[in-house]
Amino acid sequence: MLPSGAVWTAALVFTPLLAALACFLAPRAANWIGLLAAGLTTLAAATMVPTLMTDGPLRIAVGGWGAPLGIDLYADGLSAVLLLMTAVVGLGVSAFAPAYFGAHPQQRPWFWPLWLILWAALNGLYLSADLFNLYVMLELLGLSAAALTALSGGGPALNAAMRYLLVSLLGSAAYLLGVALLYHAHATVDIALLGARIEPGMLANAALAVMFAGLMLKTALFPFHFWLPPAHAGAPAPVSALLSALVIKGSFYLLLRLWLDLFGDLSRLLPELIGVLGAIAVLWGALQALQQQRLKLMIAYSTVAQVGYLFLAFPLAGGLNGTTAWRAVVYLALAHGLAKAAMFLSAGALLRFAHHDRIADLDRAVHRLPLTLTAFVLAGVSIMGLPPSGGFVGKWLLLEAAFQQDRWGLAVVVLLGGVLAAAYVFKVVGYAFTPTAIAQEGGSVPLSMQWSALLLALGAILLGFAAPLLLPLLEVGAPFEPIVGMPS
Amino acid sequence: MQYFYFALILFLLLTLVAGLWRIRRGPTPADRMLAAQLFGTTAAAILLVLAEVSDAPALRDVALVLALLAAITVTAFTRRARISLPPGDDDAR
Amino acid sequence: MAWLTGLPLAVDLVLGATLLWLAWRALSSPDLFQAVALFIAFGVILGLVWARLDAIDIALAEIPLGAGVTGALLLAALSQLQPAEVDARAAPSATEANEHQAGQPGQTAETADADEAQHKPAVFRALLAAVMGLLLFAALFSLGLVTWQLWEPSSGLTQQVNTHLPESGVEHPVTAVLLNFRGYDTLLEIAVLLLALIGVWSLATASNLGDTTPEPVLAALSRLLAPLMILVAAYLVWVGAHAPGGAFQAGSVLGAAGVLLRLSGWRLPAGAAGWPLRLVLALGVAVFAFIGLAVIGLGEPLLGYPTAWAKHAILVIELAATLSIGAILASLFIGGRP
Amino acid sequence: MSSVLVLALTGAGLTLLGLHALIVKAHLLRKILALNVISSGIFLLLAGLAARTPGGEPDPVPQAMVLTGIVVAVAATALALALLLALRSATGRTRLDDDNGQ
Repeated sequence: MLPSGAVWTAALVFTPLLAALACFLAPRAANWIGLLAAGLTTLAAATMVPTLMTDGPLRIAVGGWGAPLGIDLYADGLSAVLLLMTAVVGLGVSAFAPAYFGAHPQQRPWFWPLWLILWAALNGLYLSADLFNLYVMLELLGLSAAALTALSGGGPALNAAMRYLLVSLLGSAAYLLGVALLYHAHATVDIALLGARIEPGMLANAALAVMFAGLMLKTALFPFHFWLPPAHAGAPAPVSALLSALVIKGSFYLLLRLWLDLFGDLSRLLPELIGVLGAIAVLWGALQALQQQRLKLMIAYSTVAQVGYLFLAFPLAGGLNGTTAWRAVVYLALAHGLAKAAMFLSAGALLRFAHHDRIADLDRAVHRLPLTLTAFVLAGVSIMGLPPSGGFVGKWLLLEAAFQQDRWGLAVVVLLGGVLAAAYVFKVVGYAFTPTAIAQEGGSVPLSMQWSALLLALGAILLGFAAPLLLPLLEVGAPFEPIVGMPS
Repeated sequence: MQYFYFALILFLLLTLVAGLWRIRRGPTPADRMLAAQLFGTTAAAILLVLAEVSDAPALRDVALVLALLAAITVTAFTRRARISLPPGDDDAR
Repeated sequence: MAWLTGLPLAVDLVLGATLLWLAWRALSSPDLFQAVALFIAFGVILGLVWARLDAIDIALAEIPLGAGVTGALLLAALSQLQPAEVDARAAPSATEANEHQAGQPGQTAETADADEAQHKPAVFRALLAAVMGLLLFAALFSLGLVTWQLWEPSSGLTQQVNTHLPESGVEHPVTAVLLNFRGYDTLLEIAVLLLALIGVWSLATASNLGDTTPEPVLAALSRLLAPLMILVAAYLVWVGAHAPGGAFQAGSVLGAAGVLLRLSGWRLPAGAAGWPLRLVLALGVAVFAFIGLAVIGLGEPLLGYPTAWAKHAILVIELAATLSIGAILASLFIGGRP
Repeated sequence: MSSVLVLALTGAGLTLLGLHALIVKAHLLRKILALNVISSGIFLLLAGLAARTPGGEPDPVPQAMVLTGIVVAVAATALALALLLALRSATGRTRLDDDNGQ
């Protein structure tokens, strides 16, 4: 008999994949195919929620073989919330894209298949329980992301895409090395089986080291962030939104999953080290963002800072109420996804309007482009972590965990990061109110571009109110509880 | 018998390495071409002997594919050699 | 005659040492053309190593893919870079000087290029190199130690594969893993190939390769070889059901045939270069996904072919995949959109 | 078959050789070669260890994984080379620019 969730699970991966093929075969209809696929994929993600809430976590044996021989798919609350966030951001970006690429018609036929494959890879990543299958997903994700980065052409974008591709390939190679070691030690690549079989020792440490190094490189944790700002700033606006909001979350999710299910008990030192890197990233990224003259680069450096927050949970997780820290950073990841996508889309709208993204020359953009500026400010509220946004809920939970364990240093970093974020967001808002000496001509910006940014920003705010709904969903399958039977 | 085959493989392998040395040293493009050709042939021979040693007849398929493919690489090499040989390559006669 | 027993070890030692030497030369030889040539030789030796490891399926793919297609791709790229493109040859050129104006302070060893380090103090560079060397040696040591520790008899999943082999629809274990037990990976892997092609086309780097007129010898050679290669590809698909071979090996040979035809100046007829070509390119993923999803309607799990049909399902998938892989590899070589 | 361990260890050596070149060498073609050497080394480790089965018949699962990996590596190489050529025709450079886009 079919497991009840089998159909939507298949739909989450195959709808975007087959739509990508359709876009490749019929480039002229790409807009319509893409929008339809975005709608259907979002529908599949939404259908999953009630199924998971009633039936609990889902495990599907592809081909009916079952691990360790076959590949298993697995979905719990953690996969579900990330799939949902991907769907919402994906829908928003897909709604933004037709108008945006109306002005860049030569890029449009390539954007759609690449983006739909990227979506399929992300969904596949969140649904897979098989380390080698995850490697294939990582490669699918990395190659499509690099190709999308290069889409706008021109020296800086190509340079950034090239560096991104090399970094991404090195990251997945390191990950694969870890998979090879684990397979030969334990004769399986299924995460759950490995979790039961893995033992502390030299081999597990080696696998942990290479896999974490590779994935931290891909997630752009300080000091591996060097490739991120040029790539995220140089890409076309909808692509920047995808890269910052979604792609980074893919490798972070995998990192988190490996830590929770495989490596969590191996090292006491590593979480502290990761926490320190995260704290540096929060402060360094925000300070860099504050100094940028270009809007898109500022938003990209803000991503470096926001990635840092995600790693602050590692040192907290082992202590009192440690699982709160995991909930906190997952919430932050969701909020950052929506808010950062909204910010990059607003930047795209501003760029279309003013033909430049110099922050100092925004010239009364507030009066001339009110919807877009509202979107930017609302997204900024969530990035700063002010109530009632999703970012606020995440930071609140993180502070709660930090206070309970008397980790005042981490609490200060969280708060300071918020203050710095406020500084760079208000810098933009300030210039947007200020007239420049020479009045600037503005072009027209299609409403679909402005509204998709605004709706995503509203989503980031509403995420604050959705906590009573989302936090129980996150608990499905108890992803943060220690696995029973694991040696400690 | 097994060891005879291994001795043969070792001998062919050493020939191969000597050929590689010739590819690297030159001195003329013709030397390189010939060495490259010979390289593919020797590798195919090693595969055929290995097919005997490990009792894996499928290795002969590999030798077949290698023999066919050698044409490609040599073609690509010649093509490149005609477009432009890198200057300062140590073939200054 | 005790020394005779050392012969297999000697063979493996020579193979390993040759691989390391070739890789080292390919990565350090000042002449890029030579580097690429050595890299192609590296691929052939790697093929021998796979044969030595009884990994015949991999050898069958490595030689046409690793040595053939990758080699041809590298050579084609090299011929489009200017002839004077020689790495680290003479003193830094003018463009090089421009590149180095804007080094980022505070960058870590991960980003530091040798060239980039040129404007840093010599002591700092030496220190950086020493630290990196030390780290690499430590990594090599631990990786070697871990490999050593792992080296004790273990059958992995061999028994499981053999137990379920009769249900898989094929008799050859590697094909069964690729097309059935782990078919999901394989489907996505063909998608990776297609994705790379879409990416290459989106960059629109029109290749000027093959636009020159072919030499008569070359034309004759390819007329002779191409049909032979297509025949070998067909044989490899067929043989894959019960012996080493299958869609990837066949597709690689097919792709290599396409590269050869292209090198000899052959072009796709104008009528076939548009959507018919795209259809062939997309066929592999489309057929695989269609069959994999259609079985859900029969009450089977995703990609779970009923045992009675598995043989036919796999054959259809393999044929479509072979065509697509061959077409994609050949198109990757051509580079620019047709 | 224990002499095959030599080949698995060669895989480890290749991986680190490639990593060294990837970091040190500036020319992008060389970096692409280095990445290929890295993946070849990892494949060698993965499939080399598969040859330690007691029965003599190697484990087919890692072999299938390596086949998948080789195809992915070719795809990645093709994309990287196309990017290199595009970068070259846009900027005339064959190295990465370290100016972070500012």
